[in-house]
Amino acid sequence: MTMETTVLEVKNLKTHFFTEEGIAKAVDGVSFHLKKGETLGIVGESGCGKSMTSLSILRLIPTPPGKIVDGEILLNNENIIAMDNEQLRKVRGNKISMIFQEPMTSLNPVLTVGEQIAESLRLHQNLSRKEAWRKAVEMLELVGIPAPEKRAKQEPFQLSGGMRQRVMIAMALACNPEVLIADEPTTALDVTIQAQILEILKELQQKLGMSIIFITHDLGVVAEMCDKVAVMYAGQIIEEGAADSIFEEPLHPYTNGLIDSIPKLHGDQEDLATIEGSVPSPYHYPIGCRFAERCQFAAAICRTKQPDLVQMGEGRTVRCFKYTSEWGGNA
Amino acid sequence: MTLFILKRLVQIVPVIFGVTLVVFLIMQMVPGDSAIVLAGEGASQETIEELRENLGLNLPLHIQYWEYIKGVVQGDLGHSIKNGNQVLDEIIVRLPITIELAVYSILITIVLGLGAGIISAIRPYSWMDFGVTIIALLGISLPSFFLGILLMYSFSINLGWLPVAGWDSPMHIILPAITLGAGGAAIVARMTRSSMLEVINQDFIRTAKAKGLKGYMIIFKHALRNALIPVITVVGLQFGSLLGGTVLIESVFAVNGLGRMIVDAIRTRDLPMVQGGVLVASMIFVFVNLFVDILYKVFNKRIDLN
Amino acid sequence: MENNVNTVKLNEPVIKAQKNKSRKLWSKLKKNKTAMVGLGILIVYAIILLLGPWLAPYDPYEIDLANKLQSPSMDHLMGTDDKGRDILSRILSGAYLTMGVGIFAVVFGGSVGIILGLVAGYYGGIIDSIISRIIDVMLAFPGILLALAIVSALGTSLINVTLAVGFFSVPMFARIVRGSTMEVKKLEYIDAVRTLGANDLIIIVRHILPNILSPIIIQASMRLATAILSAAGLSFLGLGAQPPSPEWGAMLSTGRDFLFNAPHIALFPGLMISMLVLGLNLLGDGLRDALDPRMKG
Amino acid sequence: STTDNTNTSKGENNNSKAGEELIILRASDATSLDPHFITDIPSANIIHGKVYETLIAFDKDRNFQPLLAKSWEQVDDTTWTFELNEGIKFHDGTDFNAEAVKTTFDRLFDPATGSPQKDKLSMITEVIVNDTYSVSMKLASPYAGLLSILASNEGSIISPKAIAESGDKLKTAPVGTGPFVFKSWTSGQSIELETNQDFWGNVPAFNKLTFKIVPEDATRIAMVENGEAHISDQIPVTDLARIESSDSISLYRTEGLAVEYIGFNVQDPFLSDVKVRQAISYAVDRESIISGIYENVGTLANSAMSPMVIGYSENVKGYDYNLGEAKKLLAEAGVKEGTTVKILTSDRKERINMAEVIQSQLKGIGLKAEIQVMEYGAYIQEISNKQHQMFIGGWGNATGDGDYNQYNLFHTASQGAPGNHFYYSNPTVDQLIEDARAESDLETREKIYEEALKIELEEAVYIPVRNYEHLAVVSDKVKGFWLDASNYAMVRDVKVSQ
Amino acid sequence: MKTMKEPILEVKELKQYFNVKRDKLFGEKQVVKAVDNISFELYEGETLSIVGESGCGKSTTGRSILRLDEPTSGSIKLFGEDLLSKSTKQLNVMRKDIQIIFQDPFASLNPRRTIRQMLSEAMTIQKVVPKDLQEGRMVELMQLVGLRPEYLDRYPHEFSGGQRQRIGIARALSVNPKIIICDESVSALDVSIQAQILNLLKKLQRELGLTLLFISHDLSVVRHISDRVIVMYLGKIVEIASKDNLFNTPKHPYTKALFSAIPTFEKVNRKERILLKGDVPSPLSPPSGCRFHTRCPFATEQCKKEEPAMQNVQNNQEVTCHHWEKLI
Ligand SMILES: Nc1ncnc2c1ncn2[C@@H]1O[C@H](COP(=O)(O)OP(=O)(O)OP(=O)(O)O)[C@@H](O)[C@H]1O
Ligand SMILES: Nc1ncnc2c1ncn2[C@@H]1O[C@H](COP(=O)(O)OP(=O)(O)OP(=O)(O)O)[C@@H](O)[C@H]1O
Ligand SMILES: [Mg+2]
Ligand SMILES: [Mg+2]
Repeated sequence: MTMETTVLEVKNLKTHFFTEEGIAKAVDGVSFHLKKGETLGIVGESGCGKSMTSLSILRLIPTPPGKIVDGEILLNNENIIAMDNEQLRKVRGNKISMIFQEPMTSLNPVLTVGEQIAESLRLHQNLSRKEAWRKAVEMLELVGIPAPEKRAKQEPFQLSGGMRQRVMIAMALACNPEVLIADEPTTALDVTIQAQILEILKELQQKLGMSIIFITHDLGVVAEMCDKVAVMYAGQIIEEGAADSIFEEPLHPYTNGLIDSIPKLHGDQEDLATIEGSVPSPYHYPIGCRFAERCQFAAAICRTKQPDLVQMGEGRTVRCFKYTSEWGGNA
Repeated sequence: MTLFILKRLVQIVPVIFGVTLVVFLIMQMVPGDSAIVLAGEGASQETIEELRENLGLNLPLHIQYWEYIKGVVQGDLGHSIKNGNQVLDEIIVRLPITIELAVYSILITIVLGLGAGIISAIRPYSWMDFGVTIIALLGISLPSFFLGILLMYSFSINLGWLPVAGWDSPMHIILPAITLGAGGAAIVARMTRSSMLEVINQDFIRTAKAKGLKGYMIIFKHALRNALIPVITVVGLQFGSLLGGTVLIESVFAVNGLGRMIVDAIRTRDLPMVQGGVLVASMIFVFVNLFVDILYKVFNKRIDLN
Repeated sequence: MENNVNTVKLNEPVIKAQKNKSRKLWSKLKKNKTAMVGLGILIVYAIILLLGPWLAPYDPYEIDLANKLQSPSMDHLMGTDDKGRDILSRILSGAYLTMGVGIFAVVFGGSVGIILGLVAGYYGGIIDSIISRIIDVMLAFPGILLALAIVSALGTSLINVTLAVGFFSVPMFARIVRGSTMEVKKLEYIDAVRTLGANDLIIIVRHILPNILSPIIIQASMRLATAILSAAGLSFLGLGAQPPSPEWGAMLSTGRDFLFNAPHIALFPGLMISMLVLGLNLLGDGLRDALDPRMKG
Repeated sequence: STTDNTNTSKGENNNSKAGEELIILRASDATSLDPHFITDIPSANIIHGKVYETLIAFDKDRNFQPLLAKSWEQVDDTTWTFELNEGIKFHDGTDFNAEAVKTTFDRLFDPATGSPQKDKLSMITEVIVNDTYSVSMKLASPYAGLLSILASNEGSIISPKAIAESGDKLKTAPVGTGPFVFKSWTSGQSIELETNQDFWGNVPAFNKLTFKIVPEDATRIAMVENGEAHISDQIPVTDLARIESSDSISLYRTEGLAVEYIGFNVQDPFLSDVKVRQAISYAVDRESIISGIYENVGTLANSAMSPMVIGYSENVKGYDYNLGEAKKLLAEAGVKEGTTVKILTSDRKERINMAEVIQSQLKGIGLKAEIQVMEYGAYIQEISNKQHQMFIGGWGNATGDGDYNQYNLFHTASQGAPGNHFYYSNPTVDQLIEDARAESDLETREKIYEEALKIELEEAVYIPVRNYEHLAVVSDKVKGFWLDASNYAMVRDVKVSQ
Repeated sequence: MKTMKEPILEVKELKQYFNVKRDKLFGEKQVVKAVDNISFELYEGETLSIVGESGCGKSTTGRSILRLDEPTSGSIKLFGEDLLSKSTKQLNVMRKDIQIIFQDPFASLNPRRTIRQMLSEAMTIQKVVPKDLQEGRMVELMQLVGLRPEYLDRYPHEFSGGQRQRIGIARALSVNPKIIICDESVSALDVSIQAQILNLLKKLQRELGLTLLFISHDLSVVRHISDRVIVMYLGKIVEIASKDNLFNTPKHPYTKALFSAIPTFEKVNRKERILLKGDVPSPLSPPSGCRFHTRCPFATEQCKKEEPAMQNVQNNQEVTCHHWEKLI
C-alpha cells in the first residue's frame, strides 16, 4: 500500500450553526489528513460533530443556519472551500462520495433505487442509460442485495433498513471515488452482510487506492478496518493515532471510558460501564476542557483552560492536560 | 390498478344519478319558467299552458325525472326545450372544441406555470422570484376577460397577426388558449414554488447534491417529482374546469364550447340541456380526477389508491 | 465524583421557550423582508376596511352624469366612473363589502374543503369514494345555477353570496388537501403517532395538517382573488351586493365596457384586488417559511 | 389580398373573400328557424325576408309593399283577398300558390302544431283558396292589425311539401321562397345560407350569407373592424365613440319599434296610489337617462308606442321633470320621507345603469329605491307573479301595429305573462283597445289609441323613457345595408367591395 | 421467562405479504413474503431478541404486531386479547402497553414538531402523566436518554443521528409501556450512550417488569440484553433459544455462520469466519424446502424439497433444521 501522498487534508475546520438560541459550534477546530489508500476511523460521542465534519468536507451543511466559519479543506491541495459550484460538482460524487447516516431520508422516496445509483454513473462516467442501469444492478449485487434486478426497480420504502443502507453504499461506491466518507455505513447491517461490505471496501481500497473516512460507533469495525483513528468529543478531535495503539493503550480518559462501555461478547455483566454525565451543549461549551465535567482526572486547570493537542509519539496526539506539565494531578 | 380503475368506473353510476337529481331539483327551485321564456312577449296564458303541456312540464316531478333517467340509461339525454335538438347532438358539436381548447390551454398552464414556479423556487426571494410572483398574481386577479380583450387588441387588431375570434383555423386557438392557460399558470406557479421549497431542504436533496448532480437535474428530477402532488392536483382541477367550459373566454373569442352552452341553457331554463351539460361536465371531472389519482401513484408509489 | 446524572438544572430557556412559541414565529416572520412588505400591504387594507367609508372624499353613491368618465385628476384622484361617481370614494367605501365577502367565502369554503379533503385522503376507501364523487359533482356544477337556486331559496343577502362563492371553493381545497394527505399519511412519523395510540383526529389535525399547510396557504390566498371576482359575477344575477354597491369586483366588471376610452375605471379596482392578493401571498410565503423549521435562521 | 381562391387553405379563410360571402355577427344563436315557433327577433332575423317571404312587406318607411302577393284588398270588414305572384318556386322546387298559403296558415292554426304564435293570428277563422293564385282570409271580427302581422315573421309562407314531409324538421331546416337557401346550422356557432340563384326577384350580389354567433360585444366590433365580418348588430352604446373614431367601420342607426319604460305594479299597496306614481313620474329626469346612460341612442319616449308604430300619436306626452310637483304629490299621498320602493330589472347592463340613475333621482324626493337585479328568467317570473313594485321593461312591438302594443300591455286580459305586468285594469281602456282593433280607418284608430294612451299616462301606469334606436356596425366595404325598425338586417341589396 | 407465566404477547402463524409491481404489465403478480408464518411468545419481564440477516423480516414483524401494516394472516394476542380483531379505538387504548422504537429515527419524527410537543402529546394521549407534571417528566426522560433538557424545544432536524434515535426511545418510554419493540434502537449510538440506554432498559425491566422485543444485528448487544433470542432467515424463524443455549450451542447452520462473523477489536477473540457462500436468495422468490439450503454447507436433497419443522433441541431451544443432530 502506498501511503505517501496526502489526498485530503482538513485544517482547523469550524462549522457553526447560527440559531436564535445562539451559536452551536458543532465542529470546532478539527484538523486531520488522509493519505492515499488510508482509512481514518472517526469515533466519538453521539452529537459530537462527526457527521457535520463529513458534511462540511463536501460543503453540504444546510446554509442557513449552518456555515463553515473557518478552516481549509484541501483535496489534492485544492481548497474545496474556495471552489466554485462547477468545480465542486465535479468533486462531489466523483472524487469524494459519501454514505449518509440515515438511509431512509437520504434516499429519494419517489425514485427507484436503481435509478438513484445509475444517475451518477451516467453523469460522472458518461455511461449510457442501459450501461448505467446494468452497472447499478451490479453494484446492488456487490453489496449483497438478493435479486438485484428486481430490487433496482423498487422504491426505498419497499426495502428493509439494511437494504437501504446498502443502496447508499452502492451509490457511493459506484463512481470509484478517491475518497469515501462513510457515515455509519453498517449500523443497520447484520454481521454477515457487514463482514461482506467491509471485505468489499478493503478490496476496492486495494484495487483503486481509495481513501476512506469511516465514522462508526462499532469499535470492532474500527479495529478491523482502520489504519488511523480519531476520537471526537464536543466538536473537537481529542485523540488521534494508529488504530491498534489506541485500542491497546487509550490515552484520553474519554477514549478509555468508551472502550469500557462496550458490551463484551464473552462473560456476563449485569450492567455496562458508562461514562457518567452528559455531553456539553454545543451552544455553550465550558471554558476549560470540554470533558472536564465528566472526567475523573479533572484538575483545576482542566476547568479553566482549553487543552491543546499533545504529541505523544509517532502519529499519536491527545488533547489532555494529563500528559502536560500543567496538570496538577488528581486520583 | 385495473381493479381500482374498474371500481372508479362503476362509481360513475351514482354520479349520474346524483348529478341529474340535484340539477333537476335545483332547476325546479330556480325561478323562471321555460314556457314563459320560450313563448316570448305577447303570448297568451293559454299558449303558455299549452306549451308547458307539450314540453311535459306539467307531469308530476318524479315522473319527469324518471322519464329522464330512463332515457339517460338508454343513452338518450332528451331534447332541448329551446330548439328541440337532441341534447346529445348539441353536446357533440361542442365537446371536441372544448377539449381541443382545454388541451392547448393546459399545456400552456403547465409549461408557464411549472417554469415560473421553478424559477421562483430555485432562488426564493430573488428579484426573479418577486417578478414571477407579481406576474402570477396579476394573472390571477386580472379577470380572464380583460386579458382576453387585451391580447385580442394587441395581437389581432394592432399587429394583425392573429384572427380576432371564431374557430376556423389553428390560428384561432392561440389567443383563447393563452388567455385560459395564463390564469391556471399563475396558480401552478405559486403552488410549484411552495411545494418545491418544502422539498428542497430535505435530506435526499442533499444526497443528490453529494452525487454531484447538475442543478437542473436536482431540481427537475429530485425536487420536482417530490413536489408534484399538489401541483398535479391544481393542474387537474384546472383541466377539468377547462373541459367543463369557461363561459367568459368562450364568449370573448366566440368559441362554441360547453360552458356557454350550459349557461345559455340555464338562462333559458332549458332543463334537458342543463342536465346533459352538467352530466358531461361531471363525467369529465370523474375522468380527470381518476387520471390525477393515477398520476399520484405514478409519481409516488407509496400512495395507496385503494 | 459528583453524581450529576439527574441534576442537570432546569434551565430558564426550557420553560420560557414554550410560552414563546407564537412570539418565536413572529420573530422569524419579522426577519423576512417580503413577509413584512406583505404585512404592510395588509395593514393598509385593514385600515381601509375599518375606516374606508370615513376616508372617502365624496359620496360614493352620488351620481353626476355630467362628470362621468373623468380621468384621474386632483379633484378625483382615481377619476370618476361611468355615472360620474368618484372612484376613490367608491373603493374606500366598498372595501369592507368586497373583502368581507371574499375572506368569509374563502374561510368558509376553505374550512369545509379542508375537512372533506383530510377525511377523504386519510380514510380512503369508501369514504374517499363518496366524498370524491361529491366533489366531482360540485366541480361540474355551474355557478350561475347555484346562485339562482340560492337566491330563490334563501334570498339575496350578503351571507348567501358568501355561501355560494364559498361553495365553489370547497372542491378546490378538498382536492388539494386530499392529495397531500394521501402522500403524508404514508410517512413513518405518522405510523409513529399511531403507535402512541393517537386517535385519528389528533393524527389529522396535529400531524397531517401542519405538513400540508403550504399548499393550503397558497390556495387560500389565490382563491381570494377568484372569490372576489366571482362574487361580483353573481351580483348581476341578483345575489349579493346589488348595484350601486361599490364592490370592487362589480366596479371592475363595469370597467370592461370602458377599457378603451376610460381604462382607469377598471384599473383601480383591479389594482386593489391585485395588491390585496399580493399582500396575502407575500405574507403567506413568509408564513410558510416561518412555519418550516428547516428554514431557520 | 389574393383573388385566386382555388387553393384557399383553412388558415387563410379569415381574410374573407368580399363579394363571395357576407358575414353577419349576432350575439346569440337562433332558437328555431320555424316561423311558427320563433318568438324572438334574433331567430326571426335569420329567416325573415331571407329564407322566407311574406305576402306583403314593410319598406324602409314602414309602408306596406307587395311581395308574394302582388295586390290585396279588404273585401268587407272581415274578409281580405290577396292576389299572388306567379312563377315563384320554393327552394325545394314546389310551386308557390294559394294552396301553399292556405297550408301554411292551416298549420299555424292546427292545435297539433302547438305554435305559440297562433294567438297573434287567432282572429283569422279561415283561409280560402279562390283559385291557384288568389287567396282570401276570413276574420272573426274586424282586425286592423292584420296586415302588420302578415308582413311580420309570423306571416312567412312555408313550402307545403316541407310541411307535409315533416313538421319538426322545419325548426332546423327552413324551406321558403326567399333570396337565400338554408344550408346549415351549427348550433351555437353559425348559420349558413346560400344565395338562391333561381330567386324570382333580384338575385343578391354575393353567394353566401353567414350568421356567426359572437356573444361578446367588444369582439363583434373588433371582428368587423378587423375584416373578419361585415356587419354586426346589437352594439352597446358605450362603444359608439370607438366606432366613430375608426376609419374602417361605421355605425348604422335606425329608429326602432320598441319602447323602454319604467313600469309600476299598480296593484302594489304602495304604488296603487296614483299620486305616488305620478310623483315618481315627475321625479324621473328621462332626458338625462337618455343622454347619460344611452349616449343619445334612441329618443325620448312619450308613450308606450314609438313613432314608428301604427297608431302612434304626437299629442300624448309623458310627465316633465318637475321635482316640486313630485314632492307636492307625495306629500298629498302622505308618503313619508325615506319610504323604500323596489326597482326590479333584468341583468342587462343599460337597465341596471338606468335603475341606478333612477334610484339617485328618487333620492331627490325622499324615496329610497332599492335595486333588485335578476337574471332574465327570474325577472320574467317575478313580474309574471306580481311580486314586484317598480320595474324596468321594454316592449318590442314585433308587428309594428298599435294593437300588438296596447292589447298586450294594457288590456285586462293580458295581465301577467302575456305582457301586462302593470296589472293594470281599466274598463274604459279595455274598451278603447277593442274598438281600435276593429277600426279599419287609420285616422280614427289613431284617435282611439290617443285616448287610451292619455288615460294610461294620466294614471301613471308607467313612465315612458326611450324609443329604441337599433345600432349596427358595418364595414365600410359594405354598401346597401339597412336595418329595419324591428332590427332585422336587410341584406338583399348589399354589395361588398374588395 | 424466569418464571414461566402466561405469555403477554403471543404471535401465531403470522404472515405479512406485500404486493409489489409486476415486471410487465400483465406479468405475474409478485408478492414479497416478508414474514411467512412465524409464531413465538413473549413473557412478561423478559427480553426476546430477533436477529437475522438484513431483510429477513425483523422490522416487518414488529410493524405487524402493532398493526402498522395489516398482517396478511395469523393472530396476535396481547394479554390474551386478539389485537387483530380490535377496532381502531380499542387498539388505540391497547397501544399504550406496547410501543415501538423505529429503525429510521429521523423518518419517524414529525419534522414540524418539537421534541416537547412530541413527548407531551404522547403523555397526553395515553393520559399517563397529568399536564402539570409533564414538564418534569419530560426533563426526566431527556436525561434518561442522555439528552440535555434544553433541547426539548428543538426540531428533529437539529439533532445528530444518535440524538434522534434517543428521542425515539424517550418517546416510547414516555407512555410507560409494558412492552417495547426496539428496532435497531441503539445501533446509531456511541458505545457509552449505548451502554447507558441498555442499562436503563435493564433497570426498567428490573423495576417495572418491562418486556422487550429487541431487534438488532449487534450480537454483543443482543447477548448482553436478551433472555431469549429468535434467529430469523428469509421471513422464517430458524432457531429460537435461550441466550446461553444459543450462544454456547448454536444449532442451526445459519446461526453458526452468523456468530462467526462478529467483528471485534479484542484481538484475542477473533476467529475464523464461516463466510456463507452462494447468492443470497430473495424473498420475492424464496427457495423451496428449507430456505437456507442454497447457502447451507450441509444441505442435502431433503433440504431442497422438504420444509423442516420446528424441532425441540433441549429445554428452551428449538430449531428448524433437518440435520441439526448431525451437526456439531
Ligand atoms: N440544523 C442544526 N441546528 C442546530 N444544531 C445542529 C443542527 N444540525 C446539527 N446540529 C448539532 O450539531 C452537533 C453535531 O451533530 P452531528 O450530526 O455532527 O453529530 P454526530 O457526531 O454525527 O452524532 P451521531 O453519532 O449521533 O450521528 C449536534 O449537537 C447537533 O445537535
Ligand atoms: N412496504 C413494503 N413493500 C414491499 N416490500 C416490503 C415492504 N416493506 C418491507 N418489504 C420487504 O420485506 C422484507 C423484510 O423487510 P424488513 O424491513 O422486515 O427487514 P428487516 O429484517 O427489518 O431488515 P433490516 O435488518 O435490513 O432492517 C424485505 O425484503 C423488504 O424488501
Ligand atoms: Mg452523525
Ligand atoms: Mg429492519
